[in-house]
Amino acid sequence: MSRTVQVGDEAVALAARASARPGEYTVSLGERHLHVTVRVAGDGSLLVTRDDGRTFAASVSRDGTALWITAGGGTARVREAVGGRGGGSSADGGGLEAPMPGKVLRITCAPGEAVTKGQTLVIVEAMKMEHAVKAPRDGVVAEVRCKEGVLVGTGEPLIVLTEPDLPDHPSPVVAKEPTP
Amino acid sequence: MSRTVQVGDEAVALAARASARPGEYTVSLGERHLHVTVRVAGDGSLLVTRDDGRTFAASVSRDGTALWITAGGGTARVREAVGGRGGGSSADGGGLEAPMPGKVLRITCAPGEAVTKGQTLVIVEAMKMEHAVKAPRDGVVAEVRCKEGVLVGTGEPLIVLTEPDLPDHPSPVVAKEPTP
Amino acid sequence: MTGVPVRPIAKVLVANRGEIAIRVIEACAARGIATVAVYSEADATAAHVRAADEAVLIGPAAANESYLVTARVLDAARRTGADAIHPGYGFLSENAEFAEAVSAAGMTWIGPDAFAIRAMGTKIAARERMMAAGVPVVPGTHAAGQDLDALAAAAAEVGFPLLVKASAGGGGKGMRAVHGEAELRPALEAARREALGAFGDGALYLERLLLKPRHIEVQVFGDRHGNVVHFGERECSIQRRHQKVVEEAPSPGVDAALRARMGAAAVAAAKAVDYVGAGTVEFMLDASGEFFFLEMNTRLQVEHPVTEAVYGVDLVGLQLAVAMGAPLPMTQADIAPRGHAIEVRLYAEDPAKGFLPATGTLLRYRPSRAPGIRHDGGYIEGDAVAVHYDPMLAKLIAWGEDRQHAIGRLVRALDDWEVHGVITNLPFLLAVARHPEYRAGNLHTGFIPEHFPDGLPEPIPGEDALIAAALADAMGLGAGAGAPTGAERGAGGDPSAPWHLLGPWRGCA
Amino acid sequence: MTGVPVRPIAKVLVANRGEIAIRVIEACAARGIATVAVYSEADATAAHVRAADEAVLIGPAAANESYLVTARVLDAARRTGADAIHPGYGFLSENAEFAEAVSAAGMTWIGPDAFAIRAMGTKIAARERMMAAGVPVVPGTHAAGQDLDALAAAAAEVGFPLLVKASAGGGGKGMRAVHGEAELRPALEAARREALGAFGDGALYLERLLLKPRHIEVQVFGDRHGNVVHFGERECSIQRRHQKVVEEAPSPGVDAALRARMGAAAVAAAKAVDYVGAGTVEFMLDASGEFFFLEMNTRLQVEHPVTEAVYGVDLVGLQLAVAMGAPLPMTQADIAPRGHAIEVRLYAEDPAKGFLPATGTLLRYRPSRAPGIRHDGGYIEGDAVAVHYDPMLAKLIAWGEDRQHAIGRLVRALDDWEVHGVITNLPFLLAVARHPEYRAGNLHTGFIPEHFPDGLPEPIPGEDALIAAALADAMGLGAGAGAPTGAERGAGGDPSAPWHLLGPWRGCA
Repeated sequence: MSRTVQVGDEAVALAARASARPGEYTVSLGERHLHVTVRVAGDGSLLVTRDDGRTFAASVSRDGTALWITAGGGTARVREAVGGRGGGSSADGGGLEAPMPGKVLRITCAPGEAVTKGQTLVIVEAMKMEHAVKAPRDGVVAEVRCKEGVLVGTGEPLIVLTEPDLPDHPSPVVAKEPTP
Repeated sequence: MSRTVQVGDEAVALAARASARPGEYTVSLGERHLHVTVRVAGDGSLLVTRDDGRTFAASVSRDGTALWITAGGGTARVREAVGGRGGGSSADGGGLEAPMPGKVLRITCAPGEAVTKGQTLVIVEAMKMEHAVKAPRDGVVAEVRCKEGVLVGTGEPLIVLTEPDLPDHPSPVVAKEPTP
Repeated sequence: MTGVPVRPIAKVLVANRGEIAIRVIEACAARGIATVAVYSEADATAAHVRAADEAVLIGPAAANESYLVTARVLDAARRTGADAIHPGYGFLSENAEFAEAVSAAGMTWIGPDAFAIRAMGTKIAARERMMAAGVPVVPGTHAAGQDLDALAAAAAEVGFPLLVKASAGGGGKGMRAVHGEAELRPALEAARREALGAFGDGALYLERLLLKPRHIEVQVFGDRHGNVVHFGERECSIQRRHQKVVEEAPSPGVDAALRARMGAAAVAAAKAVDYVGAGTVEFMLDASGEFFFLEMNTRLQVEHPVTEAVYGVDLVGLQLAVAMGAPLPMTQADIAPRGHAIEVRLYAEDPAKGFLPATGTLLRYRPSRAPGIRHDGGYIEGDAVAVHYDPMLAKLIAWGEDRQHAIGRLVRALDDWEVHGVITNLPFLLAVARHPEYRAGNLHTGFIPEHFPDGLPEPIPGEDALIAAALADAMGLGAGAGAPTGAERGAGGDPSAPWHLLGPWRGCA
Repeated sequence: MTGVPVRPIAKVLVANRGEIAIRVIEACAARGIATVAVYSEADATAAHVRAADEAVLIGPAAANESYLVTARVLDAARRTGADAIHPGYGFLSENAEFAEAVSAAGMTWIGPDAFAIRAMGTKIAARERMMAAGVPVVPGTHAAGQDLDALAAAAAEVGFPLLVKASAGGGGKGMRAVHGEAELRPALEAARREALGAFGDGALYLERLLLKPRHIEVQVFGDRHGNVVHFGERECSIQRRHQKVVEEAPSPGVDAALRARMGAAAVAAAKAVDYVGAGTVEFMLDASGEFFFLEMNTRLQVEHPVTEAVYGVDLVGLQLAVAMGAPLPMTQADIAPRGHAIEVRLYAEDPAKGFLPATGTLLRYRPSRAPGIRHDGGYIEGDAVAVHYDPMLAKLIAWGEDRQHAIGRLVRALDDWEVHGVITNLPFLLAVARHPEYRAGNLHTGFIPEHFPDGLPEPIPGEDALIAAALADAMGLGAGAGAPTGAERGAGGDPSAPWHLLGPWRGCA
């Protein structure tokens, strides 16, 4: 079993193979290979002893695409490498997705309306905080994909904006994480 | 699914039946029937609302024969009713079982030896505490079932004692809870 | 003592949720007072519901349909026979009408009288009342005339540095910082031009400019017998967009003499509105050591635990006692700080993305249990964090013999805190606690924008974390997967069995 | 100050396990000192191993093959480059040879010098040394002569009530309690007859009889500069067969004047052996207010947290500072108690079966997190409790503004403490805390035998527990079974989904 994860700007392939001796594993981090001994504690956390004799404690949880790992002070999310999808930050989409899970408080544009860069199109609220979703460029509102008062998840499309001169080629923003 | 449990001196049959409405159950405690509404919290604990509107929180764990239940302040072990086995306290067996999990420190009798009531036969140690297993009556040691230095569980037979006049009918003590 | 009737409290309804509801419930429980929780549909299994003796559903998730609906809260109190209501902070805690309605319903309101809530509720009115009571406010003046000479005379009165503001203004337009006499006239002229252009009104207003001010607040407490004491100050300068993040007591910028002066000012402020119960007077303290009234919070404060740790007092218990009519059991002379305490607030927010709120399920949630660490939380492992309420999940308070000891304990506790499943500001809290300027006590309200202008990037998994990730996959560990937890093993296996040695027969499930 | 060299400590090996090892590790970590744990094969995944920076396996489960083997502990320290050893309590903590070996190996021993350990190690020698130092010991005398007149004269010196004991004796033979002059001669005669019959030796010894004595101990602290201070007393009267169960500070039987007198006696005792570091002088306090030296424990005491809570001090931190050669940072005048603290010890033992030890796996283990509650534990949920070591699983310490408040918080915390899978004395602790004589502060060393002669029967499940049991079976809840925990649900489900409503489609799995 192997998983390729994002480490800063790099993608690193992870794998571990059990050795014949109980509790011993060979771990591969990309091209590097390490030998470790593992003890599992009562709460499911690990005590891992490395080649140099140093032992560290680690706990692991798992959700959809990430592992949450606390190891040696500090927790990190270990996520699948984004690979071919090219980073996929919401900056590309132009901010027309929900920036956070929340409730659509107000929609301040209408289908067919010409809007200018920086104009507020939707206001989303979560945890007592409001966030304005603004037009990333001049354009025309092709579609309003949300409703006032409705809960949306991070990355859910709210507005479809077309280029002002290309009304026939909408650029919808696809939800990347359809979780609320 | 039903379970008969020990409540003080009584055996009480427990059962619960889901109603058509989500989260609602009919609970039977012996001959009594109650209607309750149940919510399950994120950690698997329960919030149970009774007919009179009172709600209590409960957490449940399960081991071999018992449920461990914390409900409304205080934890109780809810155990299978001993039923036909008649209470089964170790007093019946005469104290020849290990009274607690521990290590056999010393065996102070030998097979064939005649022993008198109150004589120490085995010393068991656990958690820095020594406990002497004594002869419950006069008799002859028919069998030594343990070894010095070995770990034993609560209720494990240590010594088989026969009546002095009935050497052919040993009265072994059967382990009730073969857990260490 | 002075004829104040004693009104025992037998059952308190807590009109709040999350950590503060639990805090109040625990205080009541330790005194044998029964508790009633209220909850919205989103909170049906929340920790505060589990902690209370009784719980009443008061509406759907939206706070303005549940926790903010006075009629529903009052109805829940009536139905359960509660004889007092504790509002916590936020929600209805500074709602004077609600305070009146509680009293009108024959129940005890655990808080100040509606009069005091109202008196401190409007900033401008409160400022004027404080000036009348001799409490220092930020010096500022509308000049008698608006010609440059009159403004220059007014400036001399206010003192430098000062801020020139457009009277009609807002949004920074017509605003100029002036650090000395020489800069004054050009600044006044420029400000007037801008103000005229922006608002069509060139009237200017002068206010003292506070340089790197500290946010210092004083905990006050009044009873119904006319006594008011203070429990020293808290420093809350580490804030982001007026949301406090790290608080401590005592302030590294306040010595005993200044504490006495600020305490006296805070007591004067409280007495000016006949204050009863727990309240907080907020000040700005400038680099020169002058302090100025900002506002008064007429309720228990989120950060009250640092005061409790340093002054050895249970402020919620004191609220209950005072609400029952008891006199304060101490005088000012009895009150002295001991050691140092720091509170951090764990928010479900992403420091790498402009601190946007985050949600999820707390797959693993294990706060430190080390000595000197207090954890006031509203969630436990397994709980879902949803979008409906405040993003604060918990507060962690570290007490130490001195400030460095408290910081040492705090850093260790933050390091140990396992929070999986929800993105939080935990790495950011660690970065603040480890920052040399924080350790040096160089705090001011611009600390976060100055030292963390871009928040904090997401932590990059270290090598140990990657090893654990590889092993977790190979061994099938993590939520719901193959690891034999203690629970699954069942009780009483062979105590010497090598459960800690996992061979291939357990891996790759 | 007086030429004592400063020896910084960078890495501490903790020669212990369980809660005290964790306590020491946390104290080091908060001060930036690295830590090394040692562990036996039975403790390969124990909590203290997880808490330390490094860990070294030192042998099999049996303590005399691991934790008690000085050579293995020293070797682990050498291999990891530790420059100091903290022994905790028990195990090697009062082993003078070990203390010497640590110093001889060039490491810092965090404890008193071997001389002090030895001086207090033998009861009779310690008693004589204390008498020489003017510390009161239980008055008693070998009469100059053994005729009845000489004994009667000696009795007048000792005072009534007194105990007549056979000099050669033991086991109660030849022992007689005498409450006044009139009873003396018949008692002497009877005792002599018994003594002659039992031991062939009629010599008698007289000792003051303490009536319902309290066990009071004083926390002392010395540095290498000749300073010794005390941090008041702890009352530890609630004990069972000399095993302490409940401790508190201050004692309800000690006022400020008595505290000063006992403190001075304890300081004199410590100074008599040039004591350095944390030590405890134990006294018996009789109903008349007289107190008598019992013994001195030359180490950190299990119950030290109640002193920490009341005096606002980190005793382990102070041990580290003093071991490095620093002078005590306070004088006696700086030391004052605040509030009240109670500690209870959670033992894996069955109060319904003569307190026999119990083992198992902690299927669920959730101590309270309420304000004022400290939990020092050696186990976490999922851990196995085996037969090898002390049955104490954890200590819970409740601090309150006064004794009643501390009791209130304690009772609440005990009520909330979920411990499944291992039988413990938790119900017994609750019964003690709720006992009217305990609440009244009427404590003496016979408290448990007097009020709980038969221990405590196993709790009978109440109706709510039975309802929960029936539901758990029907819904498949409990360890490993069907209940959807937060973890299993995974992160980020629909936050409004009615997970709290379980229909039949989830039941009866």
